[in-house]
Amino acid sequence: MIQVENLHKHFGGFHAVDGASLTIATGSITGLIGPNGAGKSTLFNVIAGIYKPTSGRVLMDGEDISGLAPHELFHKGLLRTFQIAHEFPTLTVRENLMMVPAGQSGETLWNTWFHRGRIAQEEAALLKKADEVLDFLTISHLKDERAGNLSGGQKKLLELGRTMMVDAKIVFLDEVGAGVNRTLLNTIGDAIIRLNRERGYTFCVIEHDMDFIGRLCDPVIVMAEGKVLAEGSPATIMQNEAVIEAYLGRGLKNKVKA
Amino acid sequence: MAALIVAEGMTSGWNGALVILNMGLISAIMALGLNMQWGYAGLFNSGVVGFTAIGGLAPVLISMQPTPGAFSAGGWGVLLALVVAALAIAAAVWLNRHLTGKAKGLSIVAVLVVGFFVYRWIFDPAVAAIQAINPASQGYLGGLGLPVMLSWPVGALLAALAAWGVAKTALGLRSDYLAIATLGIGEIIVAVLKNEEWLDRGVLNVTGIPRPWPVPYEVDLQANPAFVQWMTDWGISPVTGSTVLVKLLYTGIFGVVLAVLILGAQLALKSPWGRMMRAIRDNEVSAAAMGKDVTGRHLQIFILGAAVIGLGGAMMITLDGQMTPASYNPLRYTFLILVMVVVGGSGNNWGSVLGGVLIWYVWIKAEVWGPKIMHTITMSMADGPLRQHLYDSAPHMRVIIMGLILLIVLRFAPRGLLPEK
Amino acid sequence: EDIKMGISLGFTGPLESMSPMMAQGAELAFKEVSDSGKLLDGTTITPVRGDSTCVDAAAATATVERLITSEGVKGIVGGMCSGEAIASLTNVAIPNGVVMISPSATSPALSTLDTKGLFFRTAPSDARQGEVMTDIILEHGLKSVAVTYTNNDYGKGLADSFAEAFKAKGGTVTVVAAHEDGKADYSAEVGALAAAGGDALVIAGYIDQGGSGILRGALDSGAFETFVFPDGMIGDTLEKNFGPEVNGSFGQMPSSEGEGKDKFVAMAKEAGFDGTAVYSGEAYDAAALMLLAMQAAGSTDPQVYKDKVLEIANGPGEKILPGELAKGLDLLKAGTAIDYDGATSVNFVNGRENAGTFREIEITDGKIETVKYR
Amino acid sequence: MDLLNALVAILNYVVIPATAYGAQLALGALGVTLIYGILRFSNFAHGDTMAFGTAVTIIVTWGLQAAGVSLGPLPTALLALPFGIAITAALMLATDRVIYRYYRKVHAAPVILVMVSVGVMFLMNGITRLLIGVDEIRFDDGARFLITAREWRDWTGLAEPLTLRSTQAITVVVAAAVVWALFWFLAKTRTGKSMRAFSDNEDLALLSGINPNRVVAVTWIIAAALATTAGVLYGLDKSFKAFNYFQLLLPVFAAAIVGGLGNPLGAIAGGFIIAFSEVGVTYAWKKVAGYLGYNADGLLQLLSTEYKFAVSFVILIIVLLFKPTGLFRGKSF
Amino acid sequence: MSFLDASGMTGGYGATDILHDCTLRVEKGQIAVIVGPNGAGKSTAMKAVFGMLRLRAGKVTLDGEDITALSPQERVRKGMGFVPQVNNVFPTMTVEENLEMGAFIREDDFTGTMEQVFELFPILRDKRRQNAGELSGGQRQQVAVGRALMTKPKLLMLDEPTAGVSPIVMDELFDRIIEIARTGISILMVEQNARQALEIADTGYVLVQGANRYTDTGAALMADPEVRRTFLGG
Ligand SMILES: Nc1ncnc2c1ncn2[C@@H]1O[C@H](COP(=O)(O)OP(=O)(O)OP(=O)(O)O)[C@@H](O)[C@H]1O
Ligand SMILES: Nc1ncnc2c1ncn2[C@@H]1O[C@H](COP(=O)(O)OP(=O)(O)OP(=O)(O)O)[C@@H](O)[C@H]1O
Ligand SMILES: CC(C)C[C@H](N)C(=O)O
Ligand SMILES: [Mg+2]
Ligand SMILES: [Mg+2]
Repeated sequence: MIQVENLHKHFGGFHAVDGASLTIATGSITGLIGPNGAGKSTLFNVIAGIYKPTSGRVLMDGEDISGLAPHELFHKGLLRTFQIAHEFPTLTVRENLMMVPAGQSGETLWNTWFHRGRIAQEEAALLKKADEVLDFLTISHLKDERAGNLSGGQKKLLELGRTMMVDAKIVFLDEVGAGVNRTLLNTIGDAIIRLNRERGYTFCVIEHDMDFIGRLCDPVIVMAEGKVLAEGSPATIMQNEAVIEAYLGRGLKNKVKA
Repeated sequence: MAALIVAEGMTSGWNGALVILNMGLISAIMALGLNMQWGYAGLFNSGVVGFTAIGGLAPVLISMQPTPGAFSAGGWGVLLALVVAALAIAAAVWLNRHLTGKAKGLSIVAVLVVGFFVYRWIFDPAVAAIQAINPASQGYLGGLGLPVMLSWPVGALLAALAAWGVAKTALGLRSDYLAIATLGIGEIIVAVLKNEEWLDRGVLNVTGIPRPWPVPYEVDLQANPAFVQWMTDWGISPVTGSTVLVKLLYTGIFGVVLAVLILGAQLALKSPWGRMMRAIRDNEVSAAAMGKDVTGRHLQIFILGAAVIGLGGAMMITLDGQMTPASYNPLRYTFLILVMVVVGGSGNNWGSVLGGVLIWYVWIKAEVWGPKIMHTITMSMADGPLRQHLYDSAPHMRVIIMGLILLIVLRFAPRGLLPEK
Repeated sequence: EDIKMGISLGFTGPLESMSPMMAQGAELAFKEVSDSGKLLDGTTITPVRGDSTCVDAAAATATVERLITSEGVKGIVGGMCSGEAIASLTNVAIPNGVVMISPSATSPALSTLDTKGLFFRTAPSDARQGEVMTDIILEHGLKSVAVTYTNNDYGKGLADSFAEAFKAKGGTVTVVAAHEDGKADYSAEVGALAAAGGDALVIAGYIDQGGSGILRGALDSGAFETFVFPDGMIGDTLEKNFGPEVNGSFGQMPSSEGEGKDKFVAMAKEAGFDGTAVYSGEAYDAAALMLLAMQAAGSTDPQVYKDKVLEIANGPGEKILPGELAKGLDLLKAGTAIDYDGATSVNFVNGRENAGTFREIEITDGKIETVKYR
Repeated sequence: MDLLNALVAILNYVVIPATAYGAQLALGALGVTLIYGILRFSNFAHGDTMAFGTAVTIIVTWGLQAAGVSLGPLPTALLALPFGIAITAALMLATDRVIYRYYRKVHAAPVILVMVSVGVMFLMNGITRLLIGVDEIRFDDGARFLITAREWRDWTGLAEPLTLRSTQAITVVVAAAVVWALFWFLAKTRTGKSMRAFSDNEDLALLSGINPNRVVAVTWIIAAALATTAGVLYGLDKSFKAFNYFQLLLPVFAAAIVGGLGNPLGAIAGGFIIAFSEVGVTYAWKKVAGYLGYNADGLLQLLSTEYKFAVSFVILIIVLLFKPTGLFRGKSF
Repeated sequence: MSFLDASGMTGGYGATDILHDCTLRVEKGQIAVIVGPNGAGKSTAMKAVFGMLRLRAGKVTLDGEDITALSPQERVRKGMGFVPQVNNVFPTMTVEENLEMGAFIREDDFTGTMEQVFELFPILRDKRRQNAGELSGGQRQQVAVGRALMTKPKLLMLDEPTAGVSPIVMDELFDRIIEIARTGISILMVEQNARQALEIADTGYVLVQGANRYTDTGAALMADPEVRRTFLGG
């Protein structure tokens, strides 16, 4: 699905991503972990077209997509969520979903004036779909709420929901778990798994919660200092000395506090 | 709103009331245009004055009689020069795209400099030739002698073209940078209209712009016995009758145009297009991530808004019957329109209409109220230089009133008199 | 019957210091006639002032619109400055068929404009002033000059016609550059003028406006020592702010000498204002002409009396001077022709404007001194 | 070939005026940049603040002159300046109290604050005119020149005149002093640092025990001081006319943005860049070229003076296209 | 009487209340942890305790003194330190300056305290000259905590200090927090990594819809199956 070849992203002198190469297999839920500052989000931002790579290529199904604009990538079925939720605060939750699908004929001015009928039909269809998604995410009761008033976790759910409005090929999730209540996180986890199974989405997930990674992801890729440090099944990764050194650590030194 | 105008008519004569109403309608159209940019998309355009002015150029170019011999004298030269300029810029842009490193900078500069001198070399003599033709009353290319109504869409088009240029350079910028950039662009457009005599006689003003089709001239009406008879039957003096009738006709035309614009705007706003626009305004980054072509849409709405403003500009010049570039000042044509949008309720088309007429009414009446207010203020004071001074400076109450209105609305009805929903 | 007559002058704006004396001039004539009670068996006149701002054509149009449509004036003395005058004339006066006689709008444009016979002016065209200025300069033995003008049609018109005349008589004009009124800083403009060079600098501007700025800048940077001042620059502001600094500089303005002028000045003194002020006499004549024309036509309807203005102005018949309006009215009533001469020895050329005589002035020890009339 | 005269010509018509003008712009831009950096919005009212400050100073100056006070060769206005600053600062603080403060409380979007500042602009615009009218006012007294054209000619016998107005010299000196003081304040003093902290992260500043109201107040006071000083210097050097100060908005902002909004150093650099290009581009190089032995028949003027202000704007655009955050990296949120 | 006693807090941002009679207490030198679903009002409660939110009812006392009416700055002077959930550093100021700002209210010489902070978070010593904005998530959190410590607080409040922080850094942070507590500083923190947090907590509060649902020792809460299922993710 996605191939990253020797990718570099430099900020001034600083090498945030420093020659990373990795592959995300079609149909997989690939985990991306690594120390803070390893370059995970930056890598995401490069793949998703927010940043232009300093050098290196990104391939999607063999086609070079490096440096394409975000909306172009979207049309290729590449979606992403953000480490900090990016909802549309003044739109209702439902509108947040309905605005997602591309190529709505109601988005060209001409049609808004001369093809009201067609628009009406499409809208009806969208509405139905949106409500399905809301049910799926178990937040139907919020559908007419202004998205701005949701709390952190609910926004994360909404972000996920937006990816369900279109038939995405691959979805990048940046730290869905951060600041999300663990029980809710499990719900999200289930949602991801179902999307992967039922709709065949490919996922790439950044997360620091190893339980979550362990439950969802195979394989897991570990980044450190902008490079790929290790790759493998969760089990093997958790045994990997280098990874433990750089990332996992050995738990609390003083378990019981005197 | 209507009540206001009627009251005005009752108290200080229908002529006056209609004058206010007509200009109010035009203001409403301009406000509508700005609302598209600021209200729908959150683009802060502080160059309204420029788009108004360039729209106002259209009636001159379309409806004035061509100046005999002007074209053969220098018209072609001017056009050629402009083409050269365009080519030079295009070339520069191309180089900017396709070159890198030192070569880039140097070659671009080279192209521009050479282009500039060639341009001046062709341009200057041509202009001199044109302005030599009967400078007292012509000295410019003149127009095409077509019906003035045609110039309205053309005005919109001109403004749209200008907007396109602006957008290409400045739309990338952050909101308040854009504000400054457009502020400058507005000034520049006005400066051009003031100084390029070959185009519109600059500060010499173009007067006697013909009226649109159904609108007659007062004199002809007064000279027309049938009309005089008709009026006297009604017991109205022909002079009053004719002047009022003319203004009413304008009111009608403007009303129709406004109605059409509103309809279009509403349809657009109440549809996925409007939803998308709000989304973009809310959060550009994720709108882009959701596959919306943010820059493209900004370009679209900016041009559209500018076009509407330009249309308003053209209509205004038609109403005035004259083009006087010196009278375009930002306070009146940029910030006043801004006040109209904000007060009316940004994002809401009806808001712009309300704001347009209302604020224009206040702006006009402020001239009268100013002295009154001053009078009441200074009543208690002893006669003296201070009181006199305050009294003389009463006209400035106008701006103060505007400022107060804007601030009060922003504070207590931040979303305007008719909020977005 | 009582009729209203309009006075549309720039009471605010770049020439606000000039307009009061002009208005008083016009009102003097109106009063004189009213008091005589001889106009169309006892018609009295109420003058109505309006502010034409001198620069804002739109504002002027609005003002004249008011004078005509809501005040219903029968004729207007004004506009003051050419641009504004043309605008209000073509947009309001002509459509409504009201006569306008301007005391001071001097742009050549007004000589050729199609005005349906509704417009006249008691001031001469700048085309003429251009020639006069040329002669004066050449007589001072200056061969090359730089010209700057206030960027409106008065300035432009004057500058152009002067440049033309000056070249025709063999002088060289190093540059003709505009300056915008109301800027804070003219160093760039002065720099350009200095670069072009010349024996003297002609400033076709307004003394209460950019004209001062340019003059100040040129003096400070030592770019020029001699200056030439047309009508817009000659006022007490010049003496007050510059005085000795511009000793030896010279200029000219429309103004006439002789019995008529003296009479007017005396009357003005009576009425408590300075009759020698620029365009004040012209205003008196403008007002007088309209009233006399009414008498001749036996009607206050502009459409009717407009045709009489010319014959009143150019004779033949008995000469009428300021203060003799009553006499003039009587004669007209009796059907005898008159030739109104007024304060500015009125004599209209090409059907609408005063041939005009000019007063040549020179600055000596900080004062504006009359050299001679021409 | 006459290098000396050429040099003097350039000095007289380009370097000297541009330097003075640049200093004035720099001060204005500093004010804008400061407000942007710390209160995070582009203050459209700054031009009119300059106008107001100057108007007050002028009135005080008149008072002093009437009272017969004077600084000898120096313009009395300098003596009046502190009063002008004080009153302007007071007005700024009042404005903040009644108007801006609310929007800070509700964390309004920057562009809303810009809109608000437009409202304030209208107000001050009117108030200034009420205060002192619309006419042009010259209020420089004392010695007008350090070097006059005639003296210069007599000394040097050069064909080209050179004049140095005392106001120009004063402008540069005062500006330099003010800038130095400001930088010292921001970099060294605790208040200065707390202001930077506040501009970085308002809420956190709060949590560190920094009193936001104090920071804001200090900001407005400094801004008022800068605006008034800039305005007075500009007025001394040229002349006071309310409307011109509104028009100063463009070059001032151009300067601030070119340098990088929020970056004091940038503001100063920007000021001089704008000033020099404005004067340089519209200067007619004919004479200079002549001295250098090339006699042109044209004026050798790149751009006619009518388009002077366009220069600042064009530079603005160019810089933004290639360096979106300005020459010296400014704040970019 | 507890060192910090915030009892019966009721209030919100606008018309609607977020907090309903919510009570939080911390003993001297102990660690109290708040957990709960998203949108429960945890951050709001913290803000309330710190006086960044107008309370309609309830009172806050610190060390027996009523501070309900005090402004945040004043509370800082009373010895409270707060590390917010998001943007909790001065991005364009160096690490060192960030710490200085932390000590803003201190008139005395604070180099000693800064040394202690560097002892606590050695990475910061290396990065002292670097702008905080250029640090990654975890490093920032350390700067943030360090900043709060500079005021020599008697009570340290942390809102999700480990959000988005790698496991190793998280353990690191928790270790530090324990050490801090040992120096006699009371700690009140919100956590979503509830298990680890409750492990080191003396007291645990479970907040739901702005009200206390469960209150007990960390260990006890961990043991309660109901709590585990609904809030700790099984
Ligand atoms: N815009 C930027 N300018 C300068 N440096 C940056 C920028 N963005 C990121 N960096 C640096 O790049 C490095 C990688 O940042 P990134 O956000 O990718 O880390 P990460 O792997 O996502 O860490 P975390 O798990 O904390 O999110 C960090 O050291 C950060 O300081
Ligand atoms: N500034 C605000 N204005 C209005 N409502 C707000 C604001 N901040 C939060 N809320 C609302 O208050 C409620 C509690 O928010 P709070 O941030 O305290 O939840 P939380 O427990 O911290 O959730 P999380 O674990 O996601 O941080 C939520 O419903 C949220 O929508
Ligand atoms: C009053 C005069 C200076 C007016 C000038 N003659 C003009 O036509 O504009
Ligand atoms: Mg990240
Ligand atoms: Mg929270």
